[in-house]
Amino acid sequence: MQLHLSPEDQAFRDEMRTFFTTKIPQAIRDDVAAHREVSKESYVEAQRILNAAGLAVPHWPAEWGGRDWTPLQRHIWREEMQLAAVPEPLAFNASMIGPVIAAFGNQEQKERFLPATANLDIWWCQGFSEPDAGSDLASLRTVAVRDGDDWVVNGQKTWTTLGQYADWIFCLVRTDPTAEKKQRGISMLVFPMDTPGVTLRPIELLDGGFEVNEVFFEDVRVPAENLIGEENRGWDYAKFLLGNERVGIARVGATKRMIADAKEHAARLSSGGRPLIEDPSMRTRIAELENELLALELTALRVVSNSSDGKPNPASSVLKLRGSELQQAATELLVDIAGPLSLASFADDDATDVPEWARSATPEYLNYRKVSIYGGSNEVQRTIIAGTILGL
Amino acid sequence: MQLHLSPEDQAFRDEMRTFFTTKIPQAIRDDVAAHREVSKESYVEAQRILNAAGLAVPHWPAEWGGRDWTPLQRHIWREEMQLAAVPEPLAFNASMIGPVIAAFGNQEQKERFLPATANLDIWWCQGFSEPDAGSDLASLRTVAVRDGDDWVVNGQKTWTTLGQYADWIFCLVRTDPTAEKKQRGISMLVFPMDTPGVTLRPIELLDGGFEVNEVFFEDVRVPAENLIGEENRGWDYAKFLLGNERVGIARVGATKRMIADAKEHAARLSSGGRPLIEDPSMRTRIAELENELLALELTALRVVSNSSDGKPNPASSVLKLRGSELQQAATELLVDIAGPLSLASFADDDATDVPEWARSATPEYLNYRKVSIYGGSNEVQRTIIAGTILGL
Amino acid sequence: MDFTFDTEQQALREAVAGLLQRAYDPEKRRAVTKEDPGFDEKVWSQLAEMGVLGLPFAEEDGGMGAGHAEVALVATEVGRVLAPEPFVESVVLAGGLVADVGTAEQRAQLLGALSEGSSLVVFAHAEPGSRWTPTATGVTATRSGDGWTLSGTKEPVPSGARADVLVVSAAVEGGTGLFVVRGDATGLTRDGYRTHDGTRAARVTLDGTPAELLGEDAGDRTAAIELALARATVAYAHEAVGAMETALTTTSEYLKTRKQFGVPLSRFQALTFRAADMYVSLELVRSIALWATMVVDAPDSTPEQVLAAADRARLQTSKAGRHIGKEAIQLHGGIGVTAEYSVGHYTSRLTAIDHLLGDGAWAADRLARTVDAHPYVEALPA
Amino acid sequence: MDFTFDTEQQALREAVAGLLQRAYDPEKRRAVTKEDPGFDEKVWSQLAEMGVLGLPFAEEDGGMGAGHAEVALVATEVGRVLAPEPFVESVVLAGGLVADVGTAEQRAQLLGALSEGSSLVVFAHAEPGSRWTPTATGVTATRSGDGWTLSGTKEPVPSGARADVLVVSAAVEGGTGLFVVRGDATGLTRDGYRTHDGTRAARVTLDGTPAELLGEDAGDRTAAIELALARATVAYAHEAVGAMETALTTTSEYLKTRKQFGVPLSRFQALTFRAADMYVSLELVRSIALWATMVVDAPDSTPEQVLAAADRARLQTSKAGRHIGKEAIQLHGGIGVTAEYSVGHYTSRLTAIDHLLGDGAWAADRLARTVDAHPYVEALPA
Repeated sequence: MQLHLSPEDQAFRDEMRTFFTTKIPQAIRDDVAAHREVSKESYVEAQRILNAAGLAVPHWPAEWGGRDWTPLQRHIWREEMQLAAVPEPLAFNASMIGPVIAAFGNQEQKERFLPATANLDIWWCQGFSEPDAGSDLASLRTVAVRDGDDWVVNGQKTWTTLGQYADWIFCLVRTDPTAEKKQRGISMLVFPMDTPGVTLRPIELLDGGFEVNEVFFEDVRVPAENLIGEENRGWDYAKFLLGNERVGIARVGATKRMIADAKEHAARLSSGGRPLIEDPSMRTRIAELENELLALELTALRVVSNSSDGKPNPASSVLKLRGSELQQAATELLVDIAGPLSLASFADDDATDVPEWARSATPEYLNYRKVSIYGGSNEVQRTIIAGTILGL
Repeated sequence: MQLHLSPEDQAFRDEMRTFFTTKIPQAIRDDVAAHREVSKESYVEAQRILNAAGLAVPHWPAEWGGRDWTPLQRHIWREEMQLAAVPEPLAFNASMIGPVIAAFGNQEQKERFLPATANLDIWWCQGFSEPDAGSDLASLRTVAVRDGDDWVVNGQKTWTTLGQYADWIFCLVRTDPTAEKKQRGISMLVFPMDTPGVTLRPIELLDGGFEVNEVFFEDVRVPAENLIGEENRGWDYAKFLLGNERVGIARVGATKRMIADAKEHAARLSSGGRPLIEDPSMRTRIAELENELLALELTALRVVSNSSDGKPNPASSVLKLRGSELQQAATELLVDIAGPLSLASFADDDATDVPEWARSATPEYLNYRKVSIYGGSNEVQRTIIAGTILGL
Repeated sequence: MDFTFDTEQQALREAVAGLLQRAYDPEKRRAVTKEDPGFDEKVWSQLAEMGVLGLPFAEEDGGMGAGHAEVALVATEVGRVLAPEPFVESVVLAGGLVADVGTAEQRAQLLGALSEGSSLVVFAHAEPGSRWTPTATGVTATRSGDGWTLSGTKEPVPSGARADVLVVSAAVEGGTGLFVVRGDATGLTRDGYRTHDGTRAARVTLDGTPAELLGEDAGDRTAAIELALARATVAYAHEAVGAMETALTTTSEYLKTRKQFGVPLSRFQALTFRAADMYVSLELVRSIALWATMVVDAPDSTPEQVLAAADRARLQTSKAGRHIGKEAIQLHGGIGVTAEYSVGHYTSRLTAIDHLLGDGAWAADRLARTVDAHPYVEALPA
Repeated sequence: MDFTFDTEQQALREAVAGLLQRAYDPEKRRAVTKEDPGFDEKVWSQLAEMGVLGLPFAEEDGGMGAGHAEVALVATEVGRVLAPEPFVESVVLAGGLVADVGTAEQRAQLLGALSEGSSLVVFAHAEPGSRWTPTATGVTATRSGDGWTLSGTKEPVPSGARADVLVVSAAVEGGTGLFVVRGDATGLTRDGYRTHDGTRAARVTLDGTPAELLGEDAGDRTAAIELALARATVAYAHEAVGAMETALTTTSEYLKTRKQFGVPLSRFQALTFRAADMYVSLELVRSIALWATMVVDAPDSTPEQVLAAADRARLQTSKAGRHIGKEAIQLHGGIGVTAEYSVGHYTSRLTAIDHLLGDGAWAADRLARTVDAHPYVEALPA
């Protein structure tokens, strides 16, 4: 038991903090901090700076750009990145398809894809969910039929995040419809988004933004060499990948930043003749939220210190579940601080006296309802906890 | 839509209030208000005073002592009784077996039991739950086998409230073990608690009190005339009875009284140099609880005004569910107001400077965990709402 | 005490429900709210024809002389389909102020035109530096000859760009006064924008803008403003109840029809129990909204009682709206956060209602001030 | 930062767990808590033999010179079986005060005897008119010749009737002093009783009772009392975590084995999801309890940091304890509220812990005072 970071970890933290706050352009970090839409170019620019410094994919195998960090160091890296409002390396690249290819791809695929994936030269998107499947991934209906050297893909995917920016997609497809267990007949294919037969329809979200898409496949021909790993083992790769998805999803640093912002705003707003931050109920609410967040952060630290074997710790379900709840609580706090100002949501800068944070508060709050749904909904996390941990 | 009571209902309310606060001995009402154990004698005395004035069983058929009141009047009657800390007419008599006998008993049974039941000359207890059945009543295993003019009963009941005071028990027993649906083979028998073969074991509860019991039957001979209604239709009677059980279980009046007491105590206690009632968090908590209680009371009033046909309204599940939650919230409030004083729980009057209410706060809080369990647990109520009302 | 509506009221409800349900399904609402003014002028006219826009006003002022029970019925139907017409904002809030404070002439003119649907009147009150207060400080009124001029900024003003007439609160000697400003007044600048719930709001800038005093004298109108805000709060509670009801039925329907793992979602008890809890929240807030309307309508209610009833309705609406709004989305899953599906818009509108006139925490703080003034809250007046 | 215990600590944990689990199952605990003094003197002696009662004291005072990490381990095992021995009350709280404030002689004498198990020392501090304050007003101290006399009432005093020595807080000139009162002192009356969690407390009445000043001088000891209460609060957090863990495993076990409607309760998703939420609460409070212990043990922690860490642990313990305590009973159903079954006693003890030294709302109010002093809470010191 030891409260303090070791001198090495302390130095590591300082190094990360300095890098993130000095090497990533302020304008990009301001966009993230203000919850503005971050452009594709900004994402790419930030990730390339990180990658050049070896900070984009530290959890990958060393030969593909990974670093031999402890779980605690990875945790510090991620938290400091969030605290500094640095756009995180694109999850589809860094946490999903990259590790899958590194673990299950052949040498040719590794060489072809991994450097470009780490550097965001390829922007990947995910083709997992389908309109009638949702959390029940194994029921997917998109099929790939072998025809000569190609797979011919037909079907539909949905919730494809930032698919509009994507160069390539990694896709779960049914390759053996006769498999006894429906999980067994699934394979993982990758292909460019501009392959003939691929069309994309953006879905408007409640905040007026477009970040998810439907993707349709009509006789899309994919060369056989684009199969990742073995045929009909896609389910295993998906599980591997989704395990990674849960890591780092506590997003404590991002929530800390929101709460710190909330306090600043509340100090500047007047309510009943005094700064809102002096309102006792508001103070108590913030104190309780901060305590919950501290408990979550400490739990994340405990989980990383106990997960040396690299396998997803089932306790990481706690992080996803509680992390999403606290992100949502922070967005709700911001809406309540904005109060009547929150109604000025879509005013242009020159048409309003309401500050930007107050205008974006409710759209952000509505948008953040998603964080308890995607990446394994909170219901899925409770199922994992009840089943895997409590044996129920 | 009309906020005010009609002049008749206003007069009715005044009449009830005056009666309850002047005709029931203060000592008995003090015991109820202080959450002391109410003696059997006090229960009997209070109910006989009510019965003499026609206020014990107003919801029964007129010929057996009922009154032709509107649902709103019955509501007022019950709420005023609770507000005045009058022990309510024993539920096993007034709300359970009485209405069943009135509806399904034969004339002889009515004459034999109803007047004595209304006047608490017979103290009834309930023999429904069994150790392995719980909410799944239909799985009961106590059997009654016909032998000449008698039924011979063997088995075990549990959670028999105040069975230690009881003269008679009404009991669900399996009379047809071969029935296709397990609900079909159940009958309702009544018999004296001193019948040979009946033994009772009190169960100590968390608050140190004894209010529930296990009841064992070993070759208990019950005359055939003690079958209520028809053989093998006991399930219907039980459902009828449990529907009644839910009525009036919002217990708004009792909760109001607890909150009013809590405020008085908080005004007398000092915290950080000022009365605890002046603490902003405490005030907000009380305000929110009062609002929830008001919403519940108004919902109860809406339910009574829409339930003229006498059938249990499925919305009464809301009253049971929320009523139990708010009773529990009020007991929790009292514990938190008592604070460190709540540790003096079982001190005798002469061994402590801690006031009685503070000593009883936590035992009461622990005991009140039961109110979301008995009388159809909150899980059962949610099942009813989801199924009957929402069609899920 | 009586929670039921009479046959005339029921008929009104059916007429309004018929009109609004024909006018709006999620698709049509999305189309209407995409374009300015964010609502359907034709629907507004039809509501006027039906007498709905004059409901609470005296007949001599051109209104229907109905009570807030009728207002509540309409607001519920508005909420049920998320009709974007500014019924509460215009009729209840702005109209209510004119009815309470205006001279006979002003009432006849402004309320008559409002009732006919020919003039949209809104209340410009919020200021960027303030938070749910019945007073004005950012806009000041100055006497100018026989009349007045106003200067300062109001924001956000619901439907502020589309409004034909603005009732504007402004700092005057000794308090807050109320003024009438025409949409074409000089020195009036209005920057309109879309709000997250699909309706519209605006920044209203006044710069020496000529204005007419509302009412006879230039005294402090804070009390009148408080009362009008309270009545609007109660009407919003009903609009919210209508919205919550649809959010719940939509969710129940989804649970019944949507399949996962080969069975309908309604087979997952953890989900159906949460729907049951939504129902509990809905019934509780419905009760308190109806009660608050009865308090508003009761002839012997004091302003304090009306204000307290509004705070009680507001607190419960805030809690229930958040609970139901969040759960409706969560139980739907991903589709719940899309703009293409209906349910998230209900959450959006519930969030807007919660923040327009004061949220639940704000109401709780107010109610907390009086907890030791009574042993318990009486639902029925003595 | 390191959350793991070293092998020596693990060995201590196993030894204590072994002893306490042999000593207590629900049946045995019920028997022991039925009779005074409410705990098992033999178990107390065994804990002494194991060195547990001297853990946090310096070796020259007769202790083991261990840290609060070791105290936390023991408290967790105490909580796990609800051992009724007053470990936190005596060793951590009363002993901690003697260690901090006492003279070398007092430390050697009182802590030596406490460590050996030959003298039970408790802190008599609460007063019927006060509420979680570090000061004393109801008992006053008066100089009397070379010594002091105390008068007034302390209540409730945990294990106050059984204690051999009382450390008593009393009002002195300029603040609150600490005094040592022997169990056989004249003018000392102790009325003991059973508390709801099966332990014992007492009213301690002092009437010109001779007392010895704790420490060298008669200055204000409020700061020392606050710090001792904070460390006891952190130890209680661990005791609570142990209790919550058993409450959860007992509940999970019950869900797996208890059948209703022909299937185990664990087939009802609404129940298993609630068990999952209990697990979440447990893991969160466990983290914060461990962290608070690290703050207590860190050599460079300031008193303010220790107090804040204790408040954070207290707030989370209160929330989690209520959540898990209530749900454990509810998920059991009727059997949960009986004294014959174990789980309700866990809820009872959790409720006691929550109210002994300050509950969650009290801690939240204290934490609320400093929310604007930092942008965010740092888990790791800079």
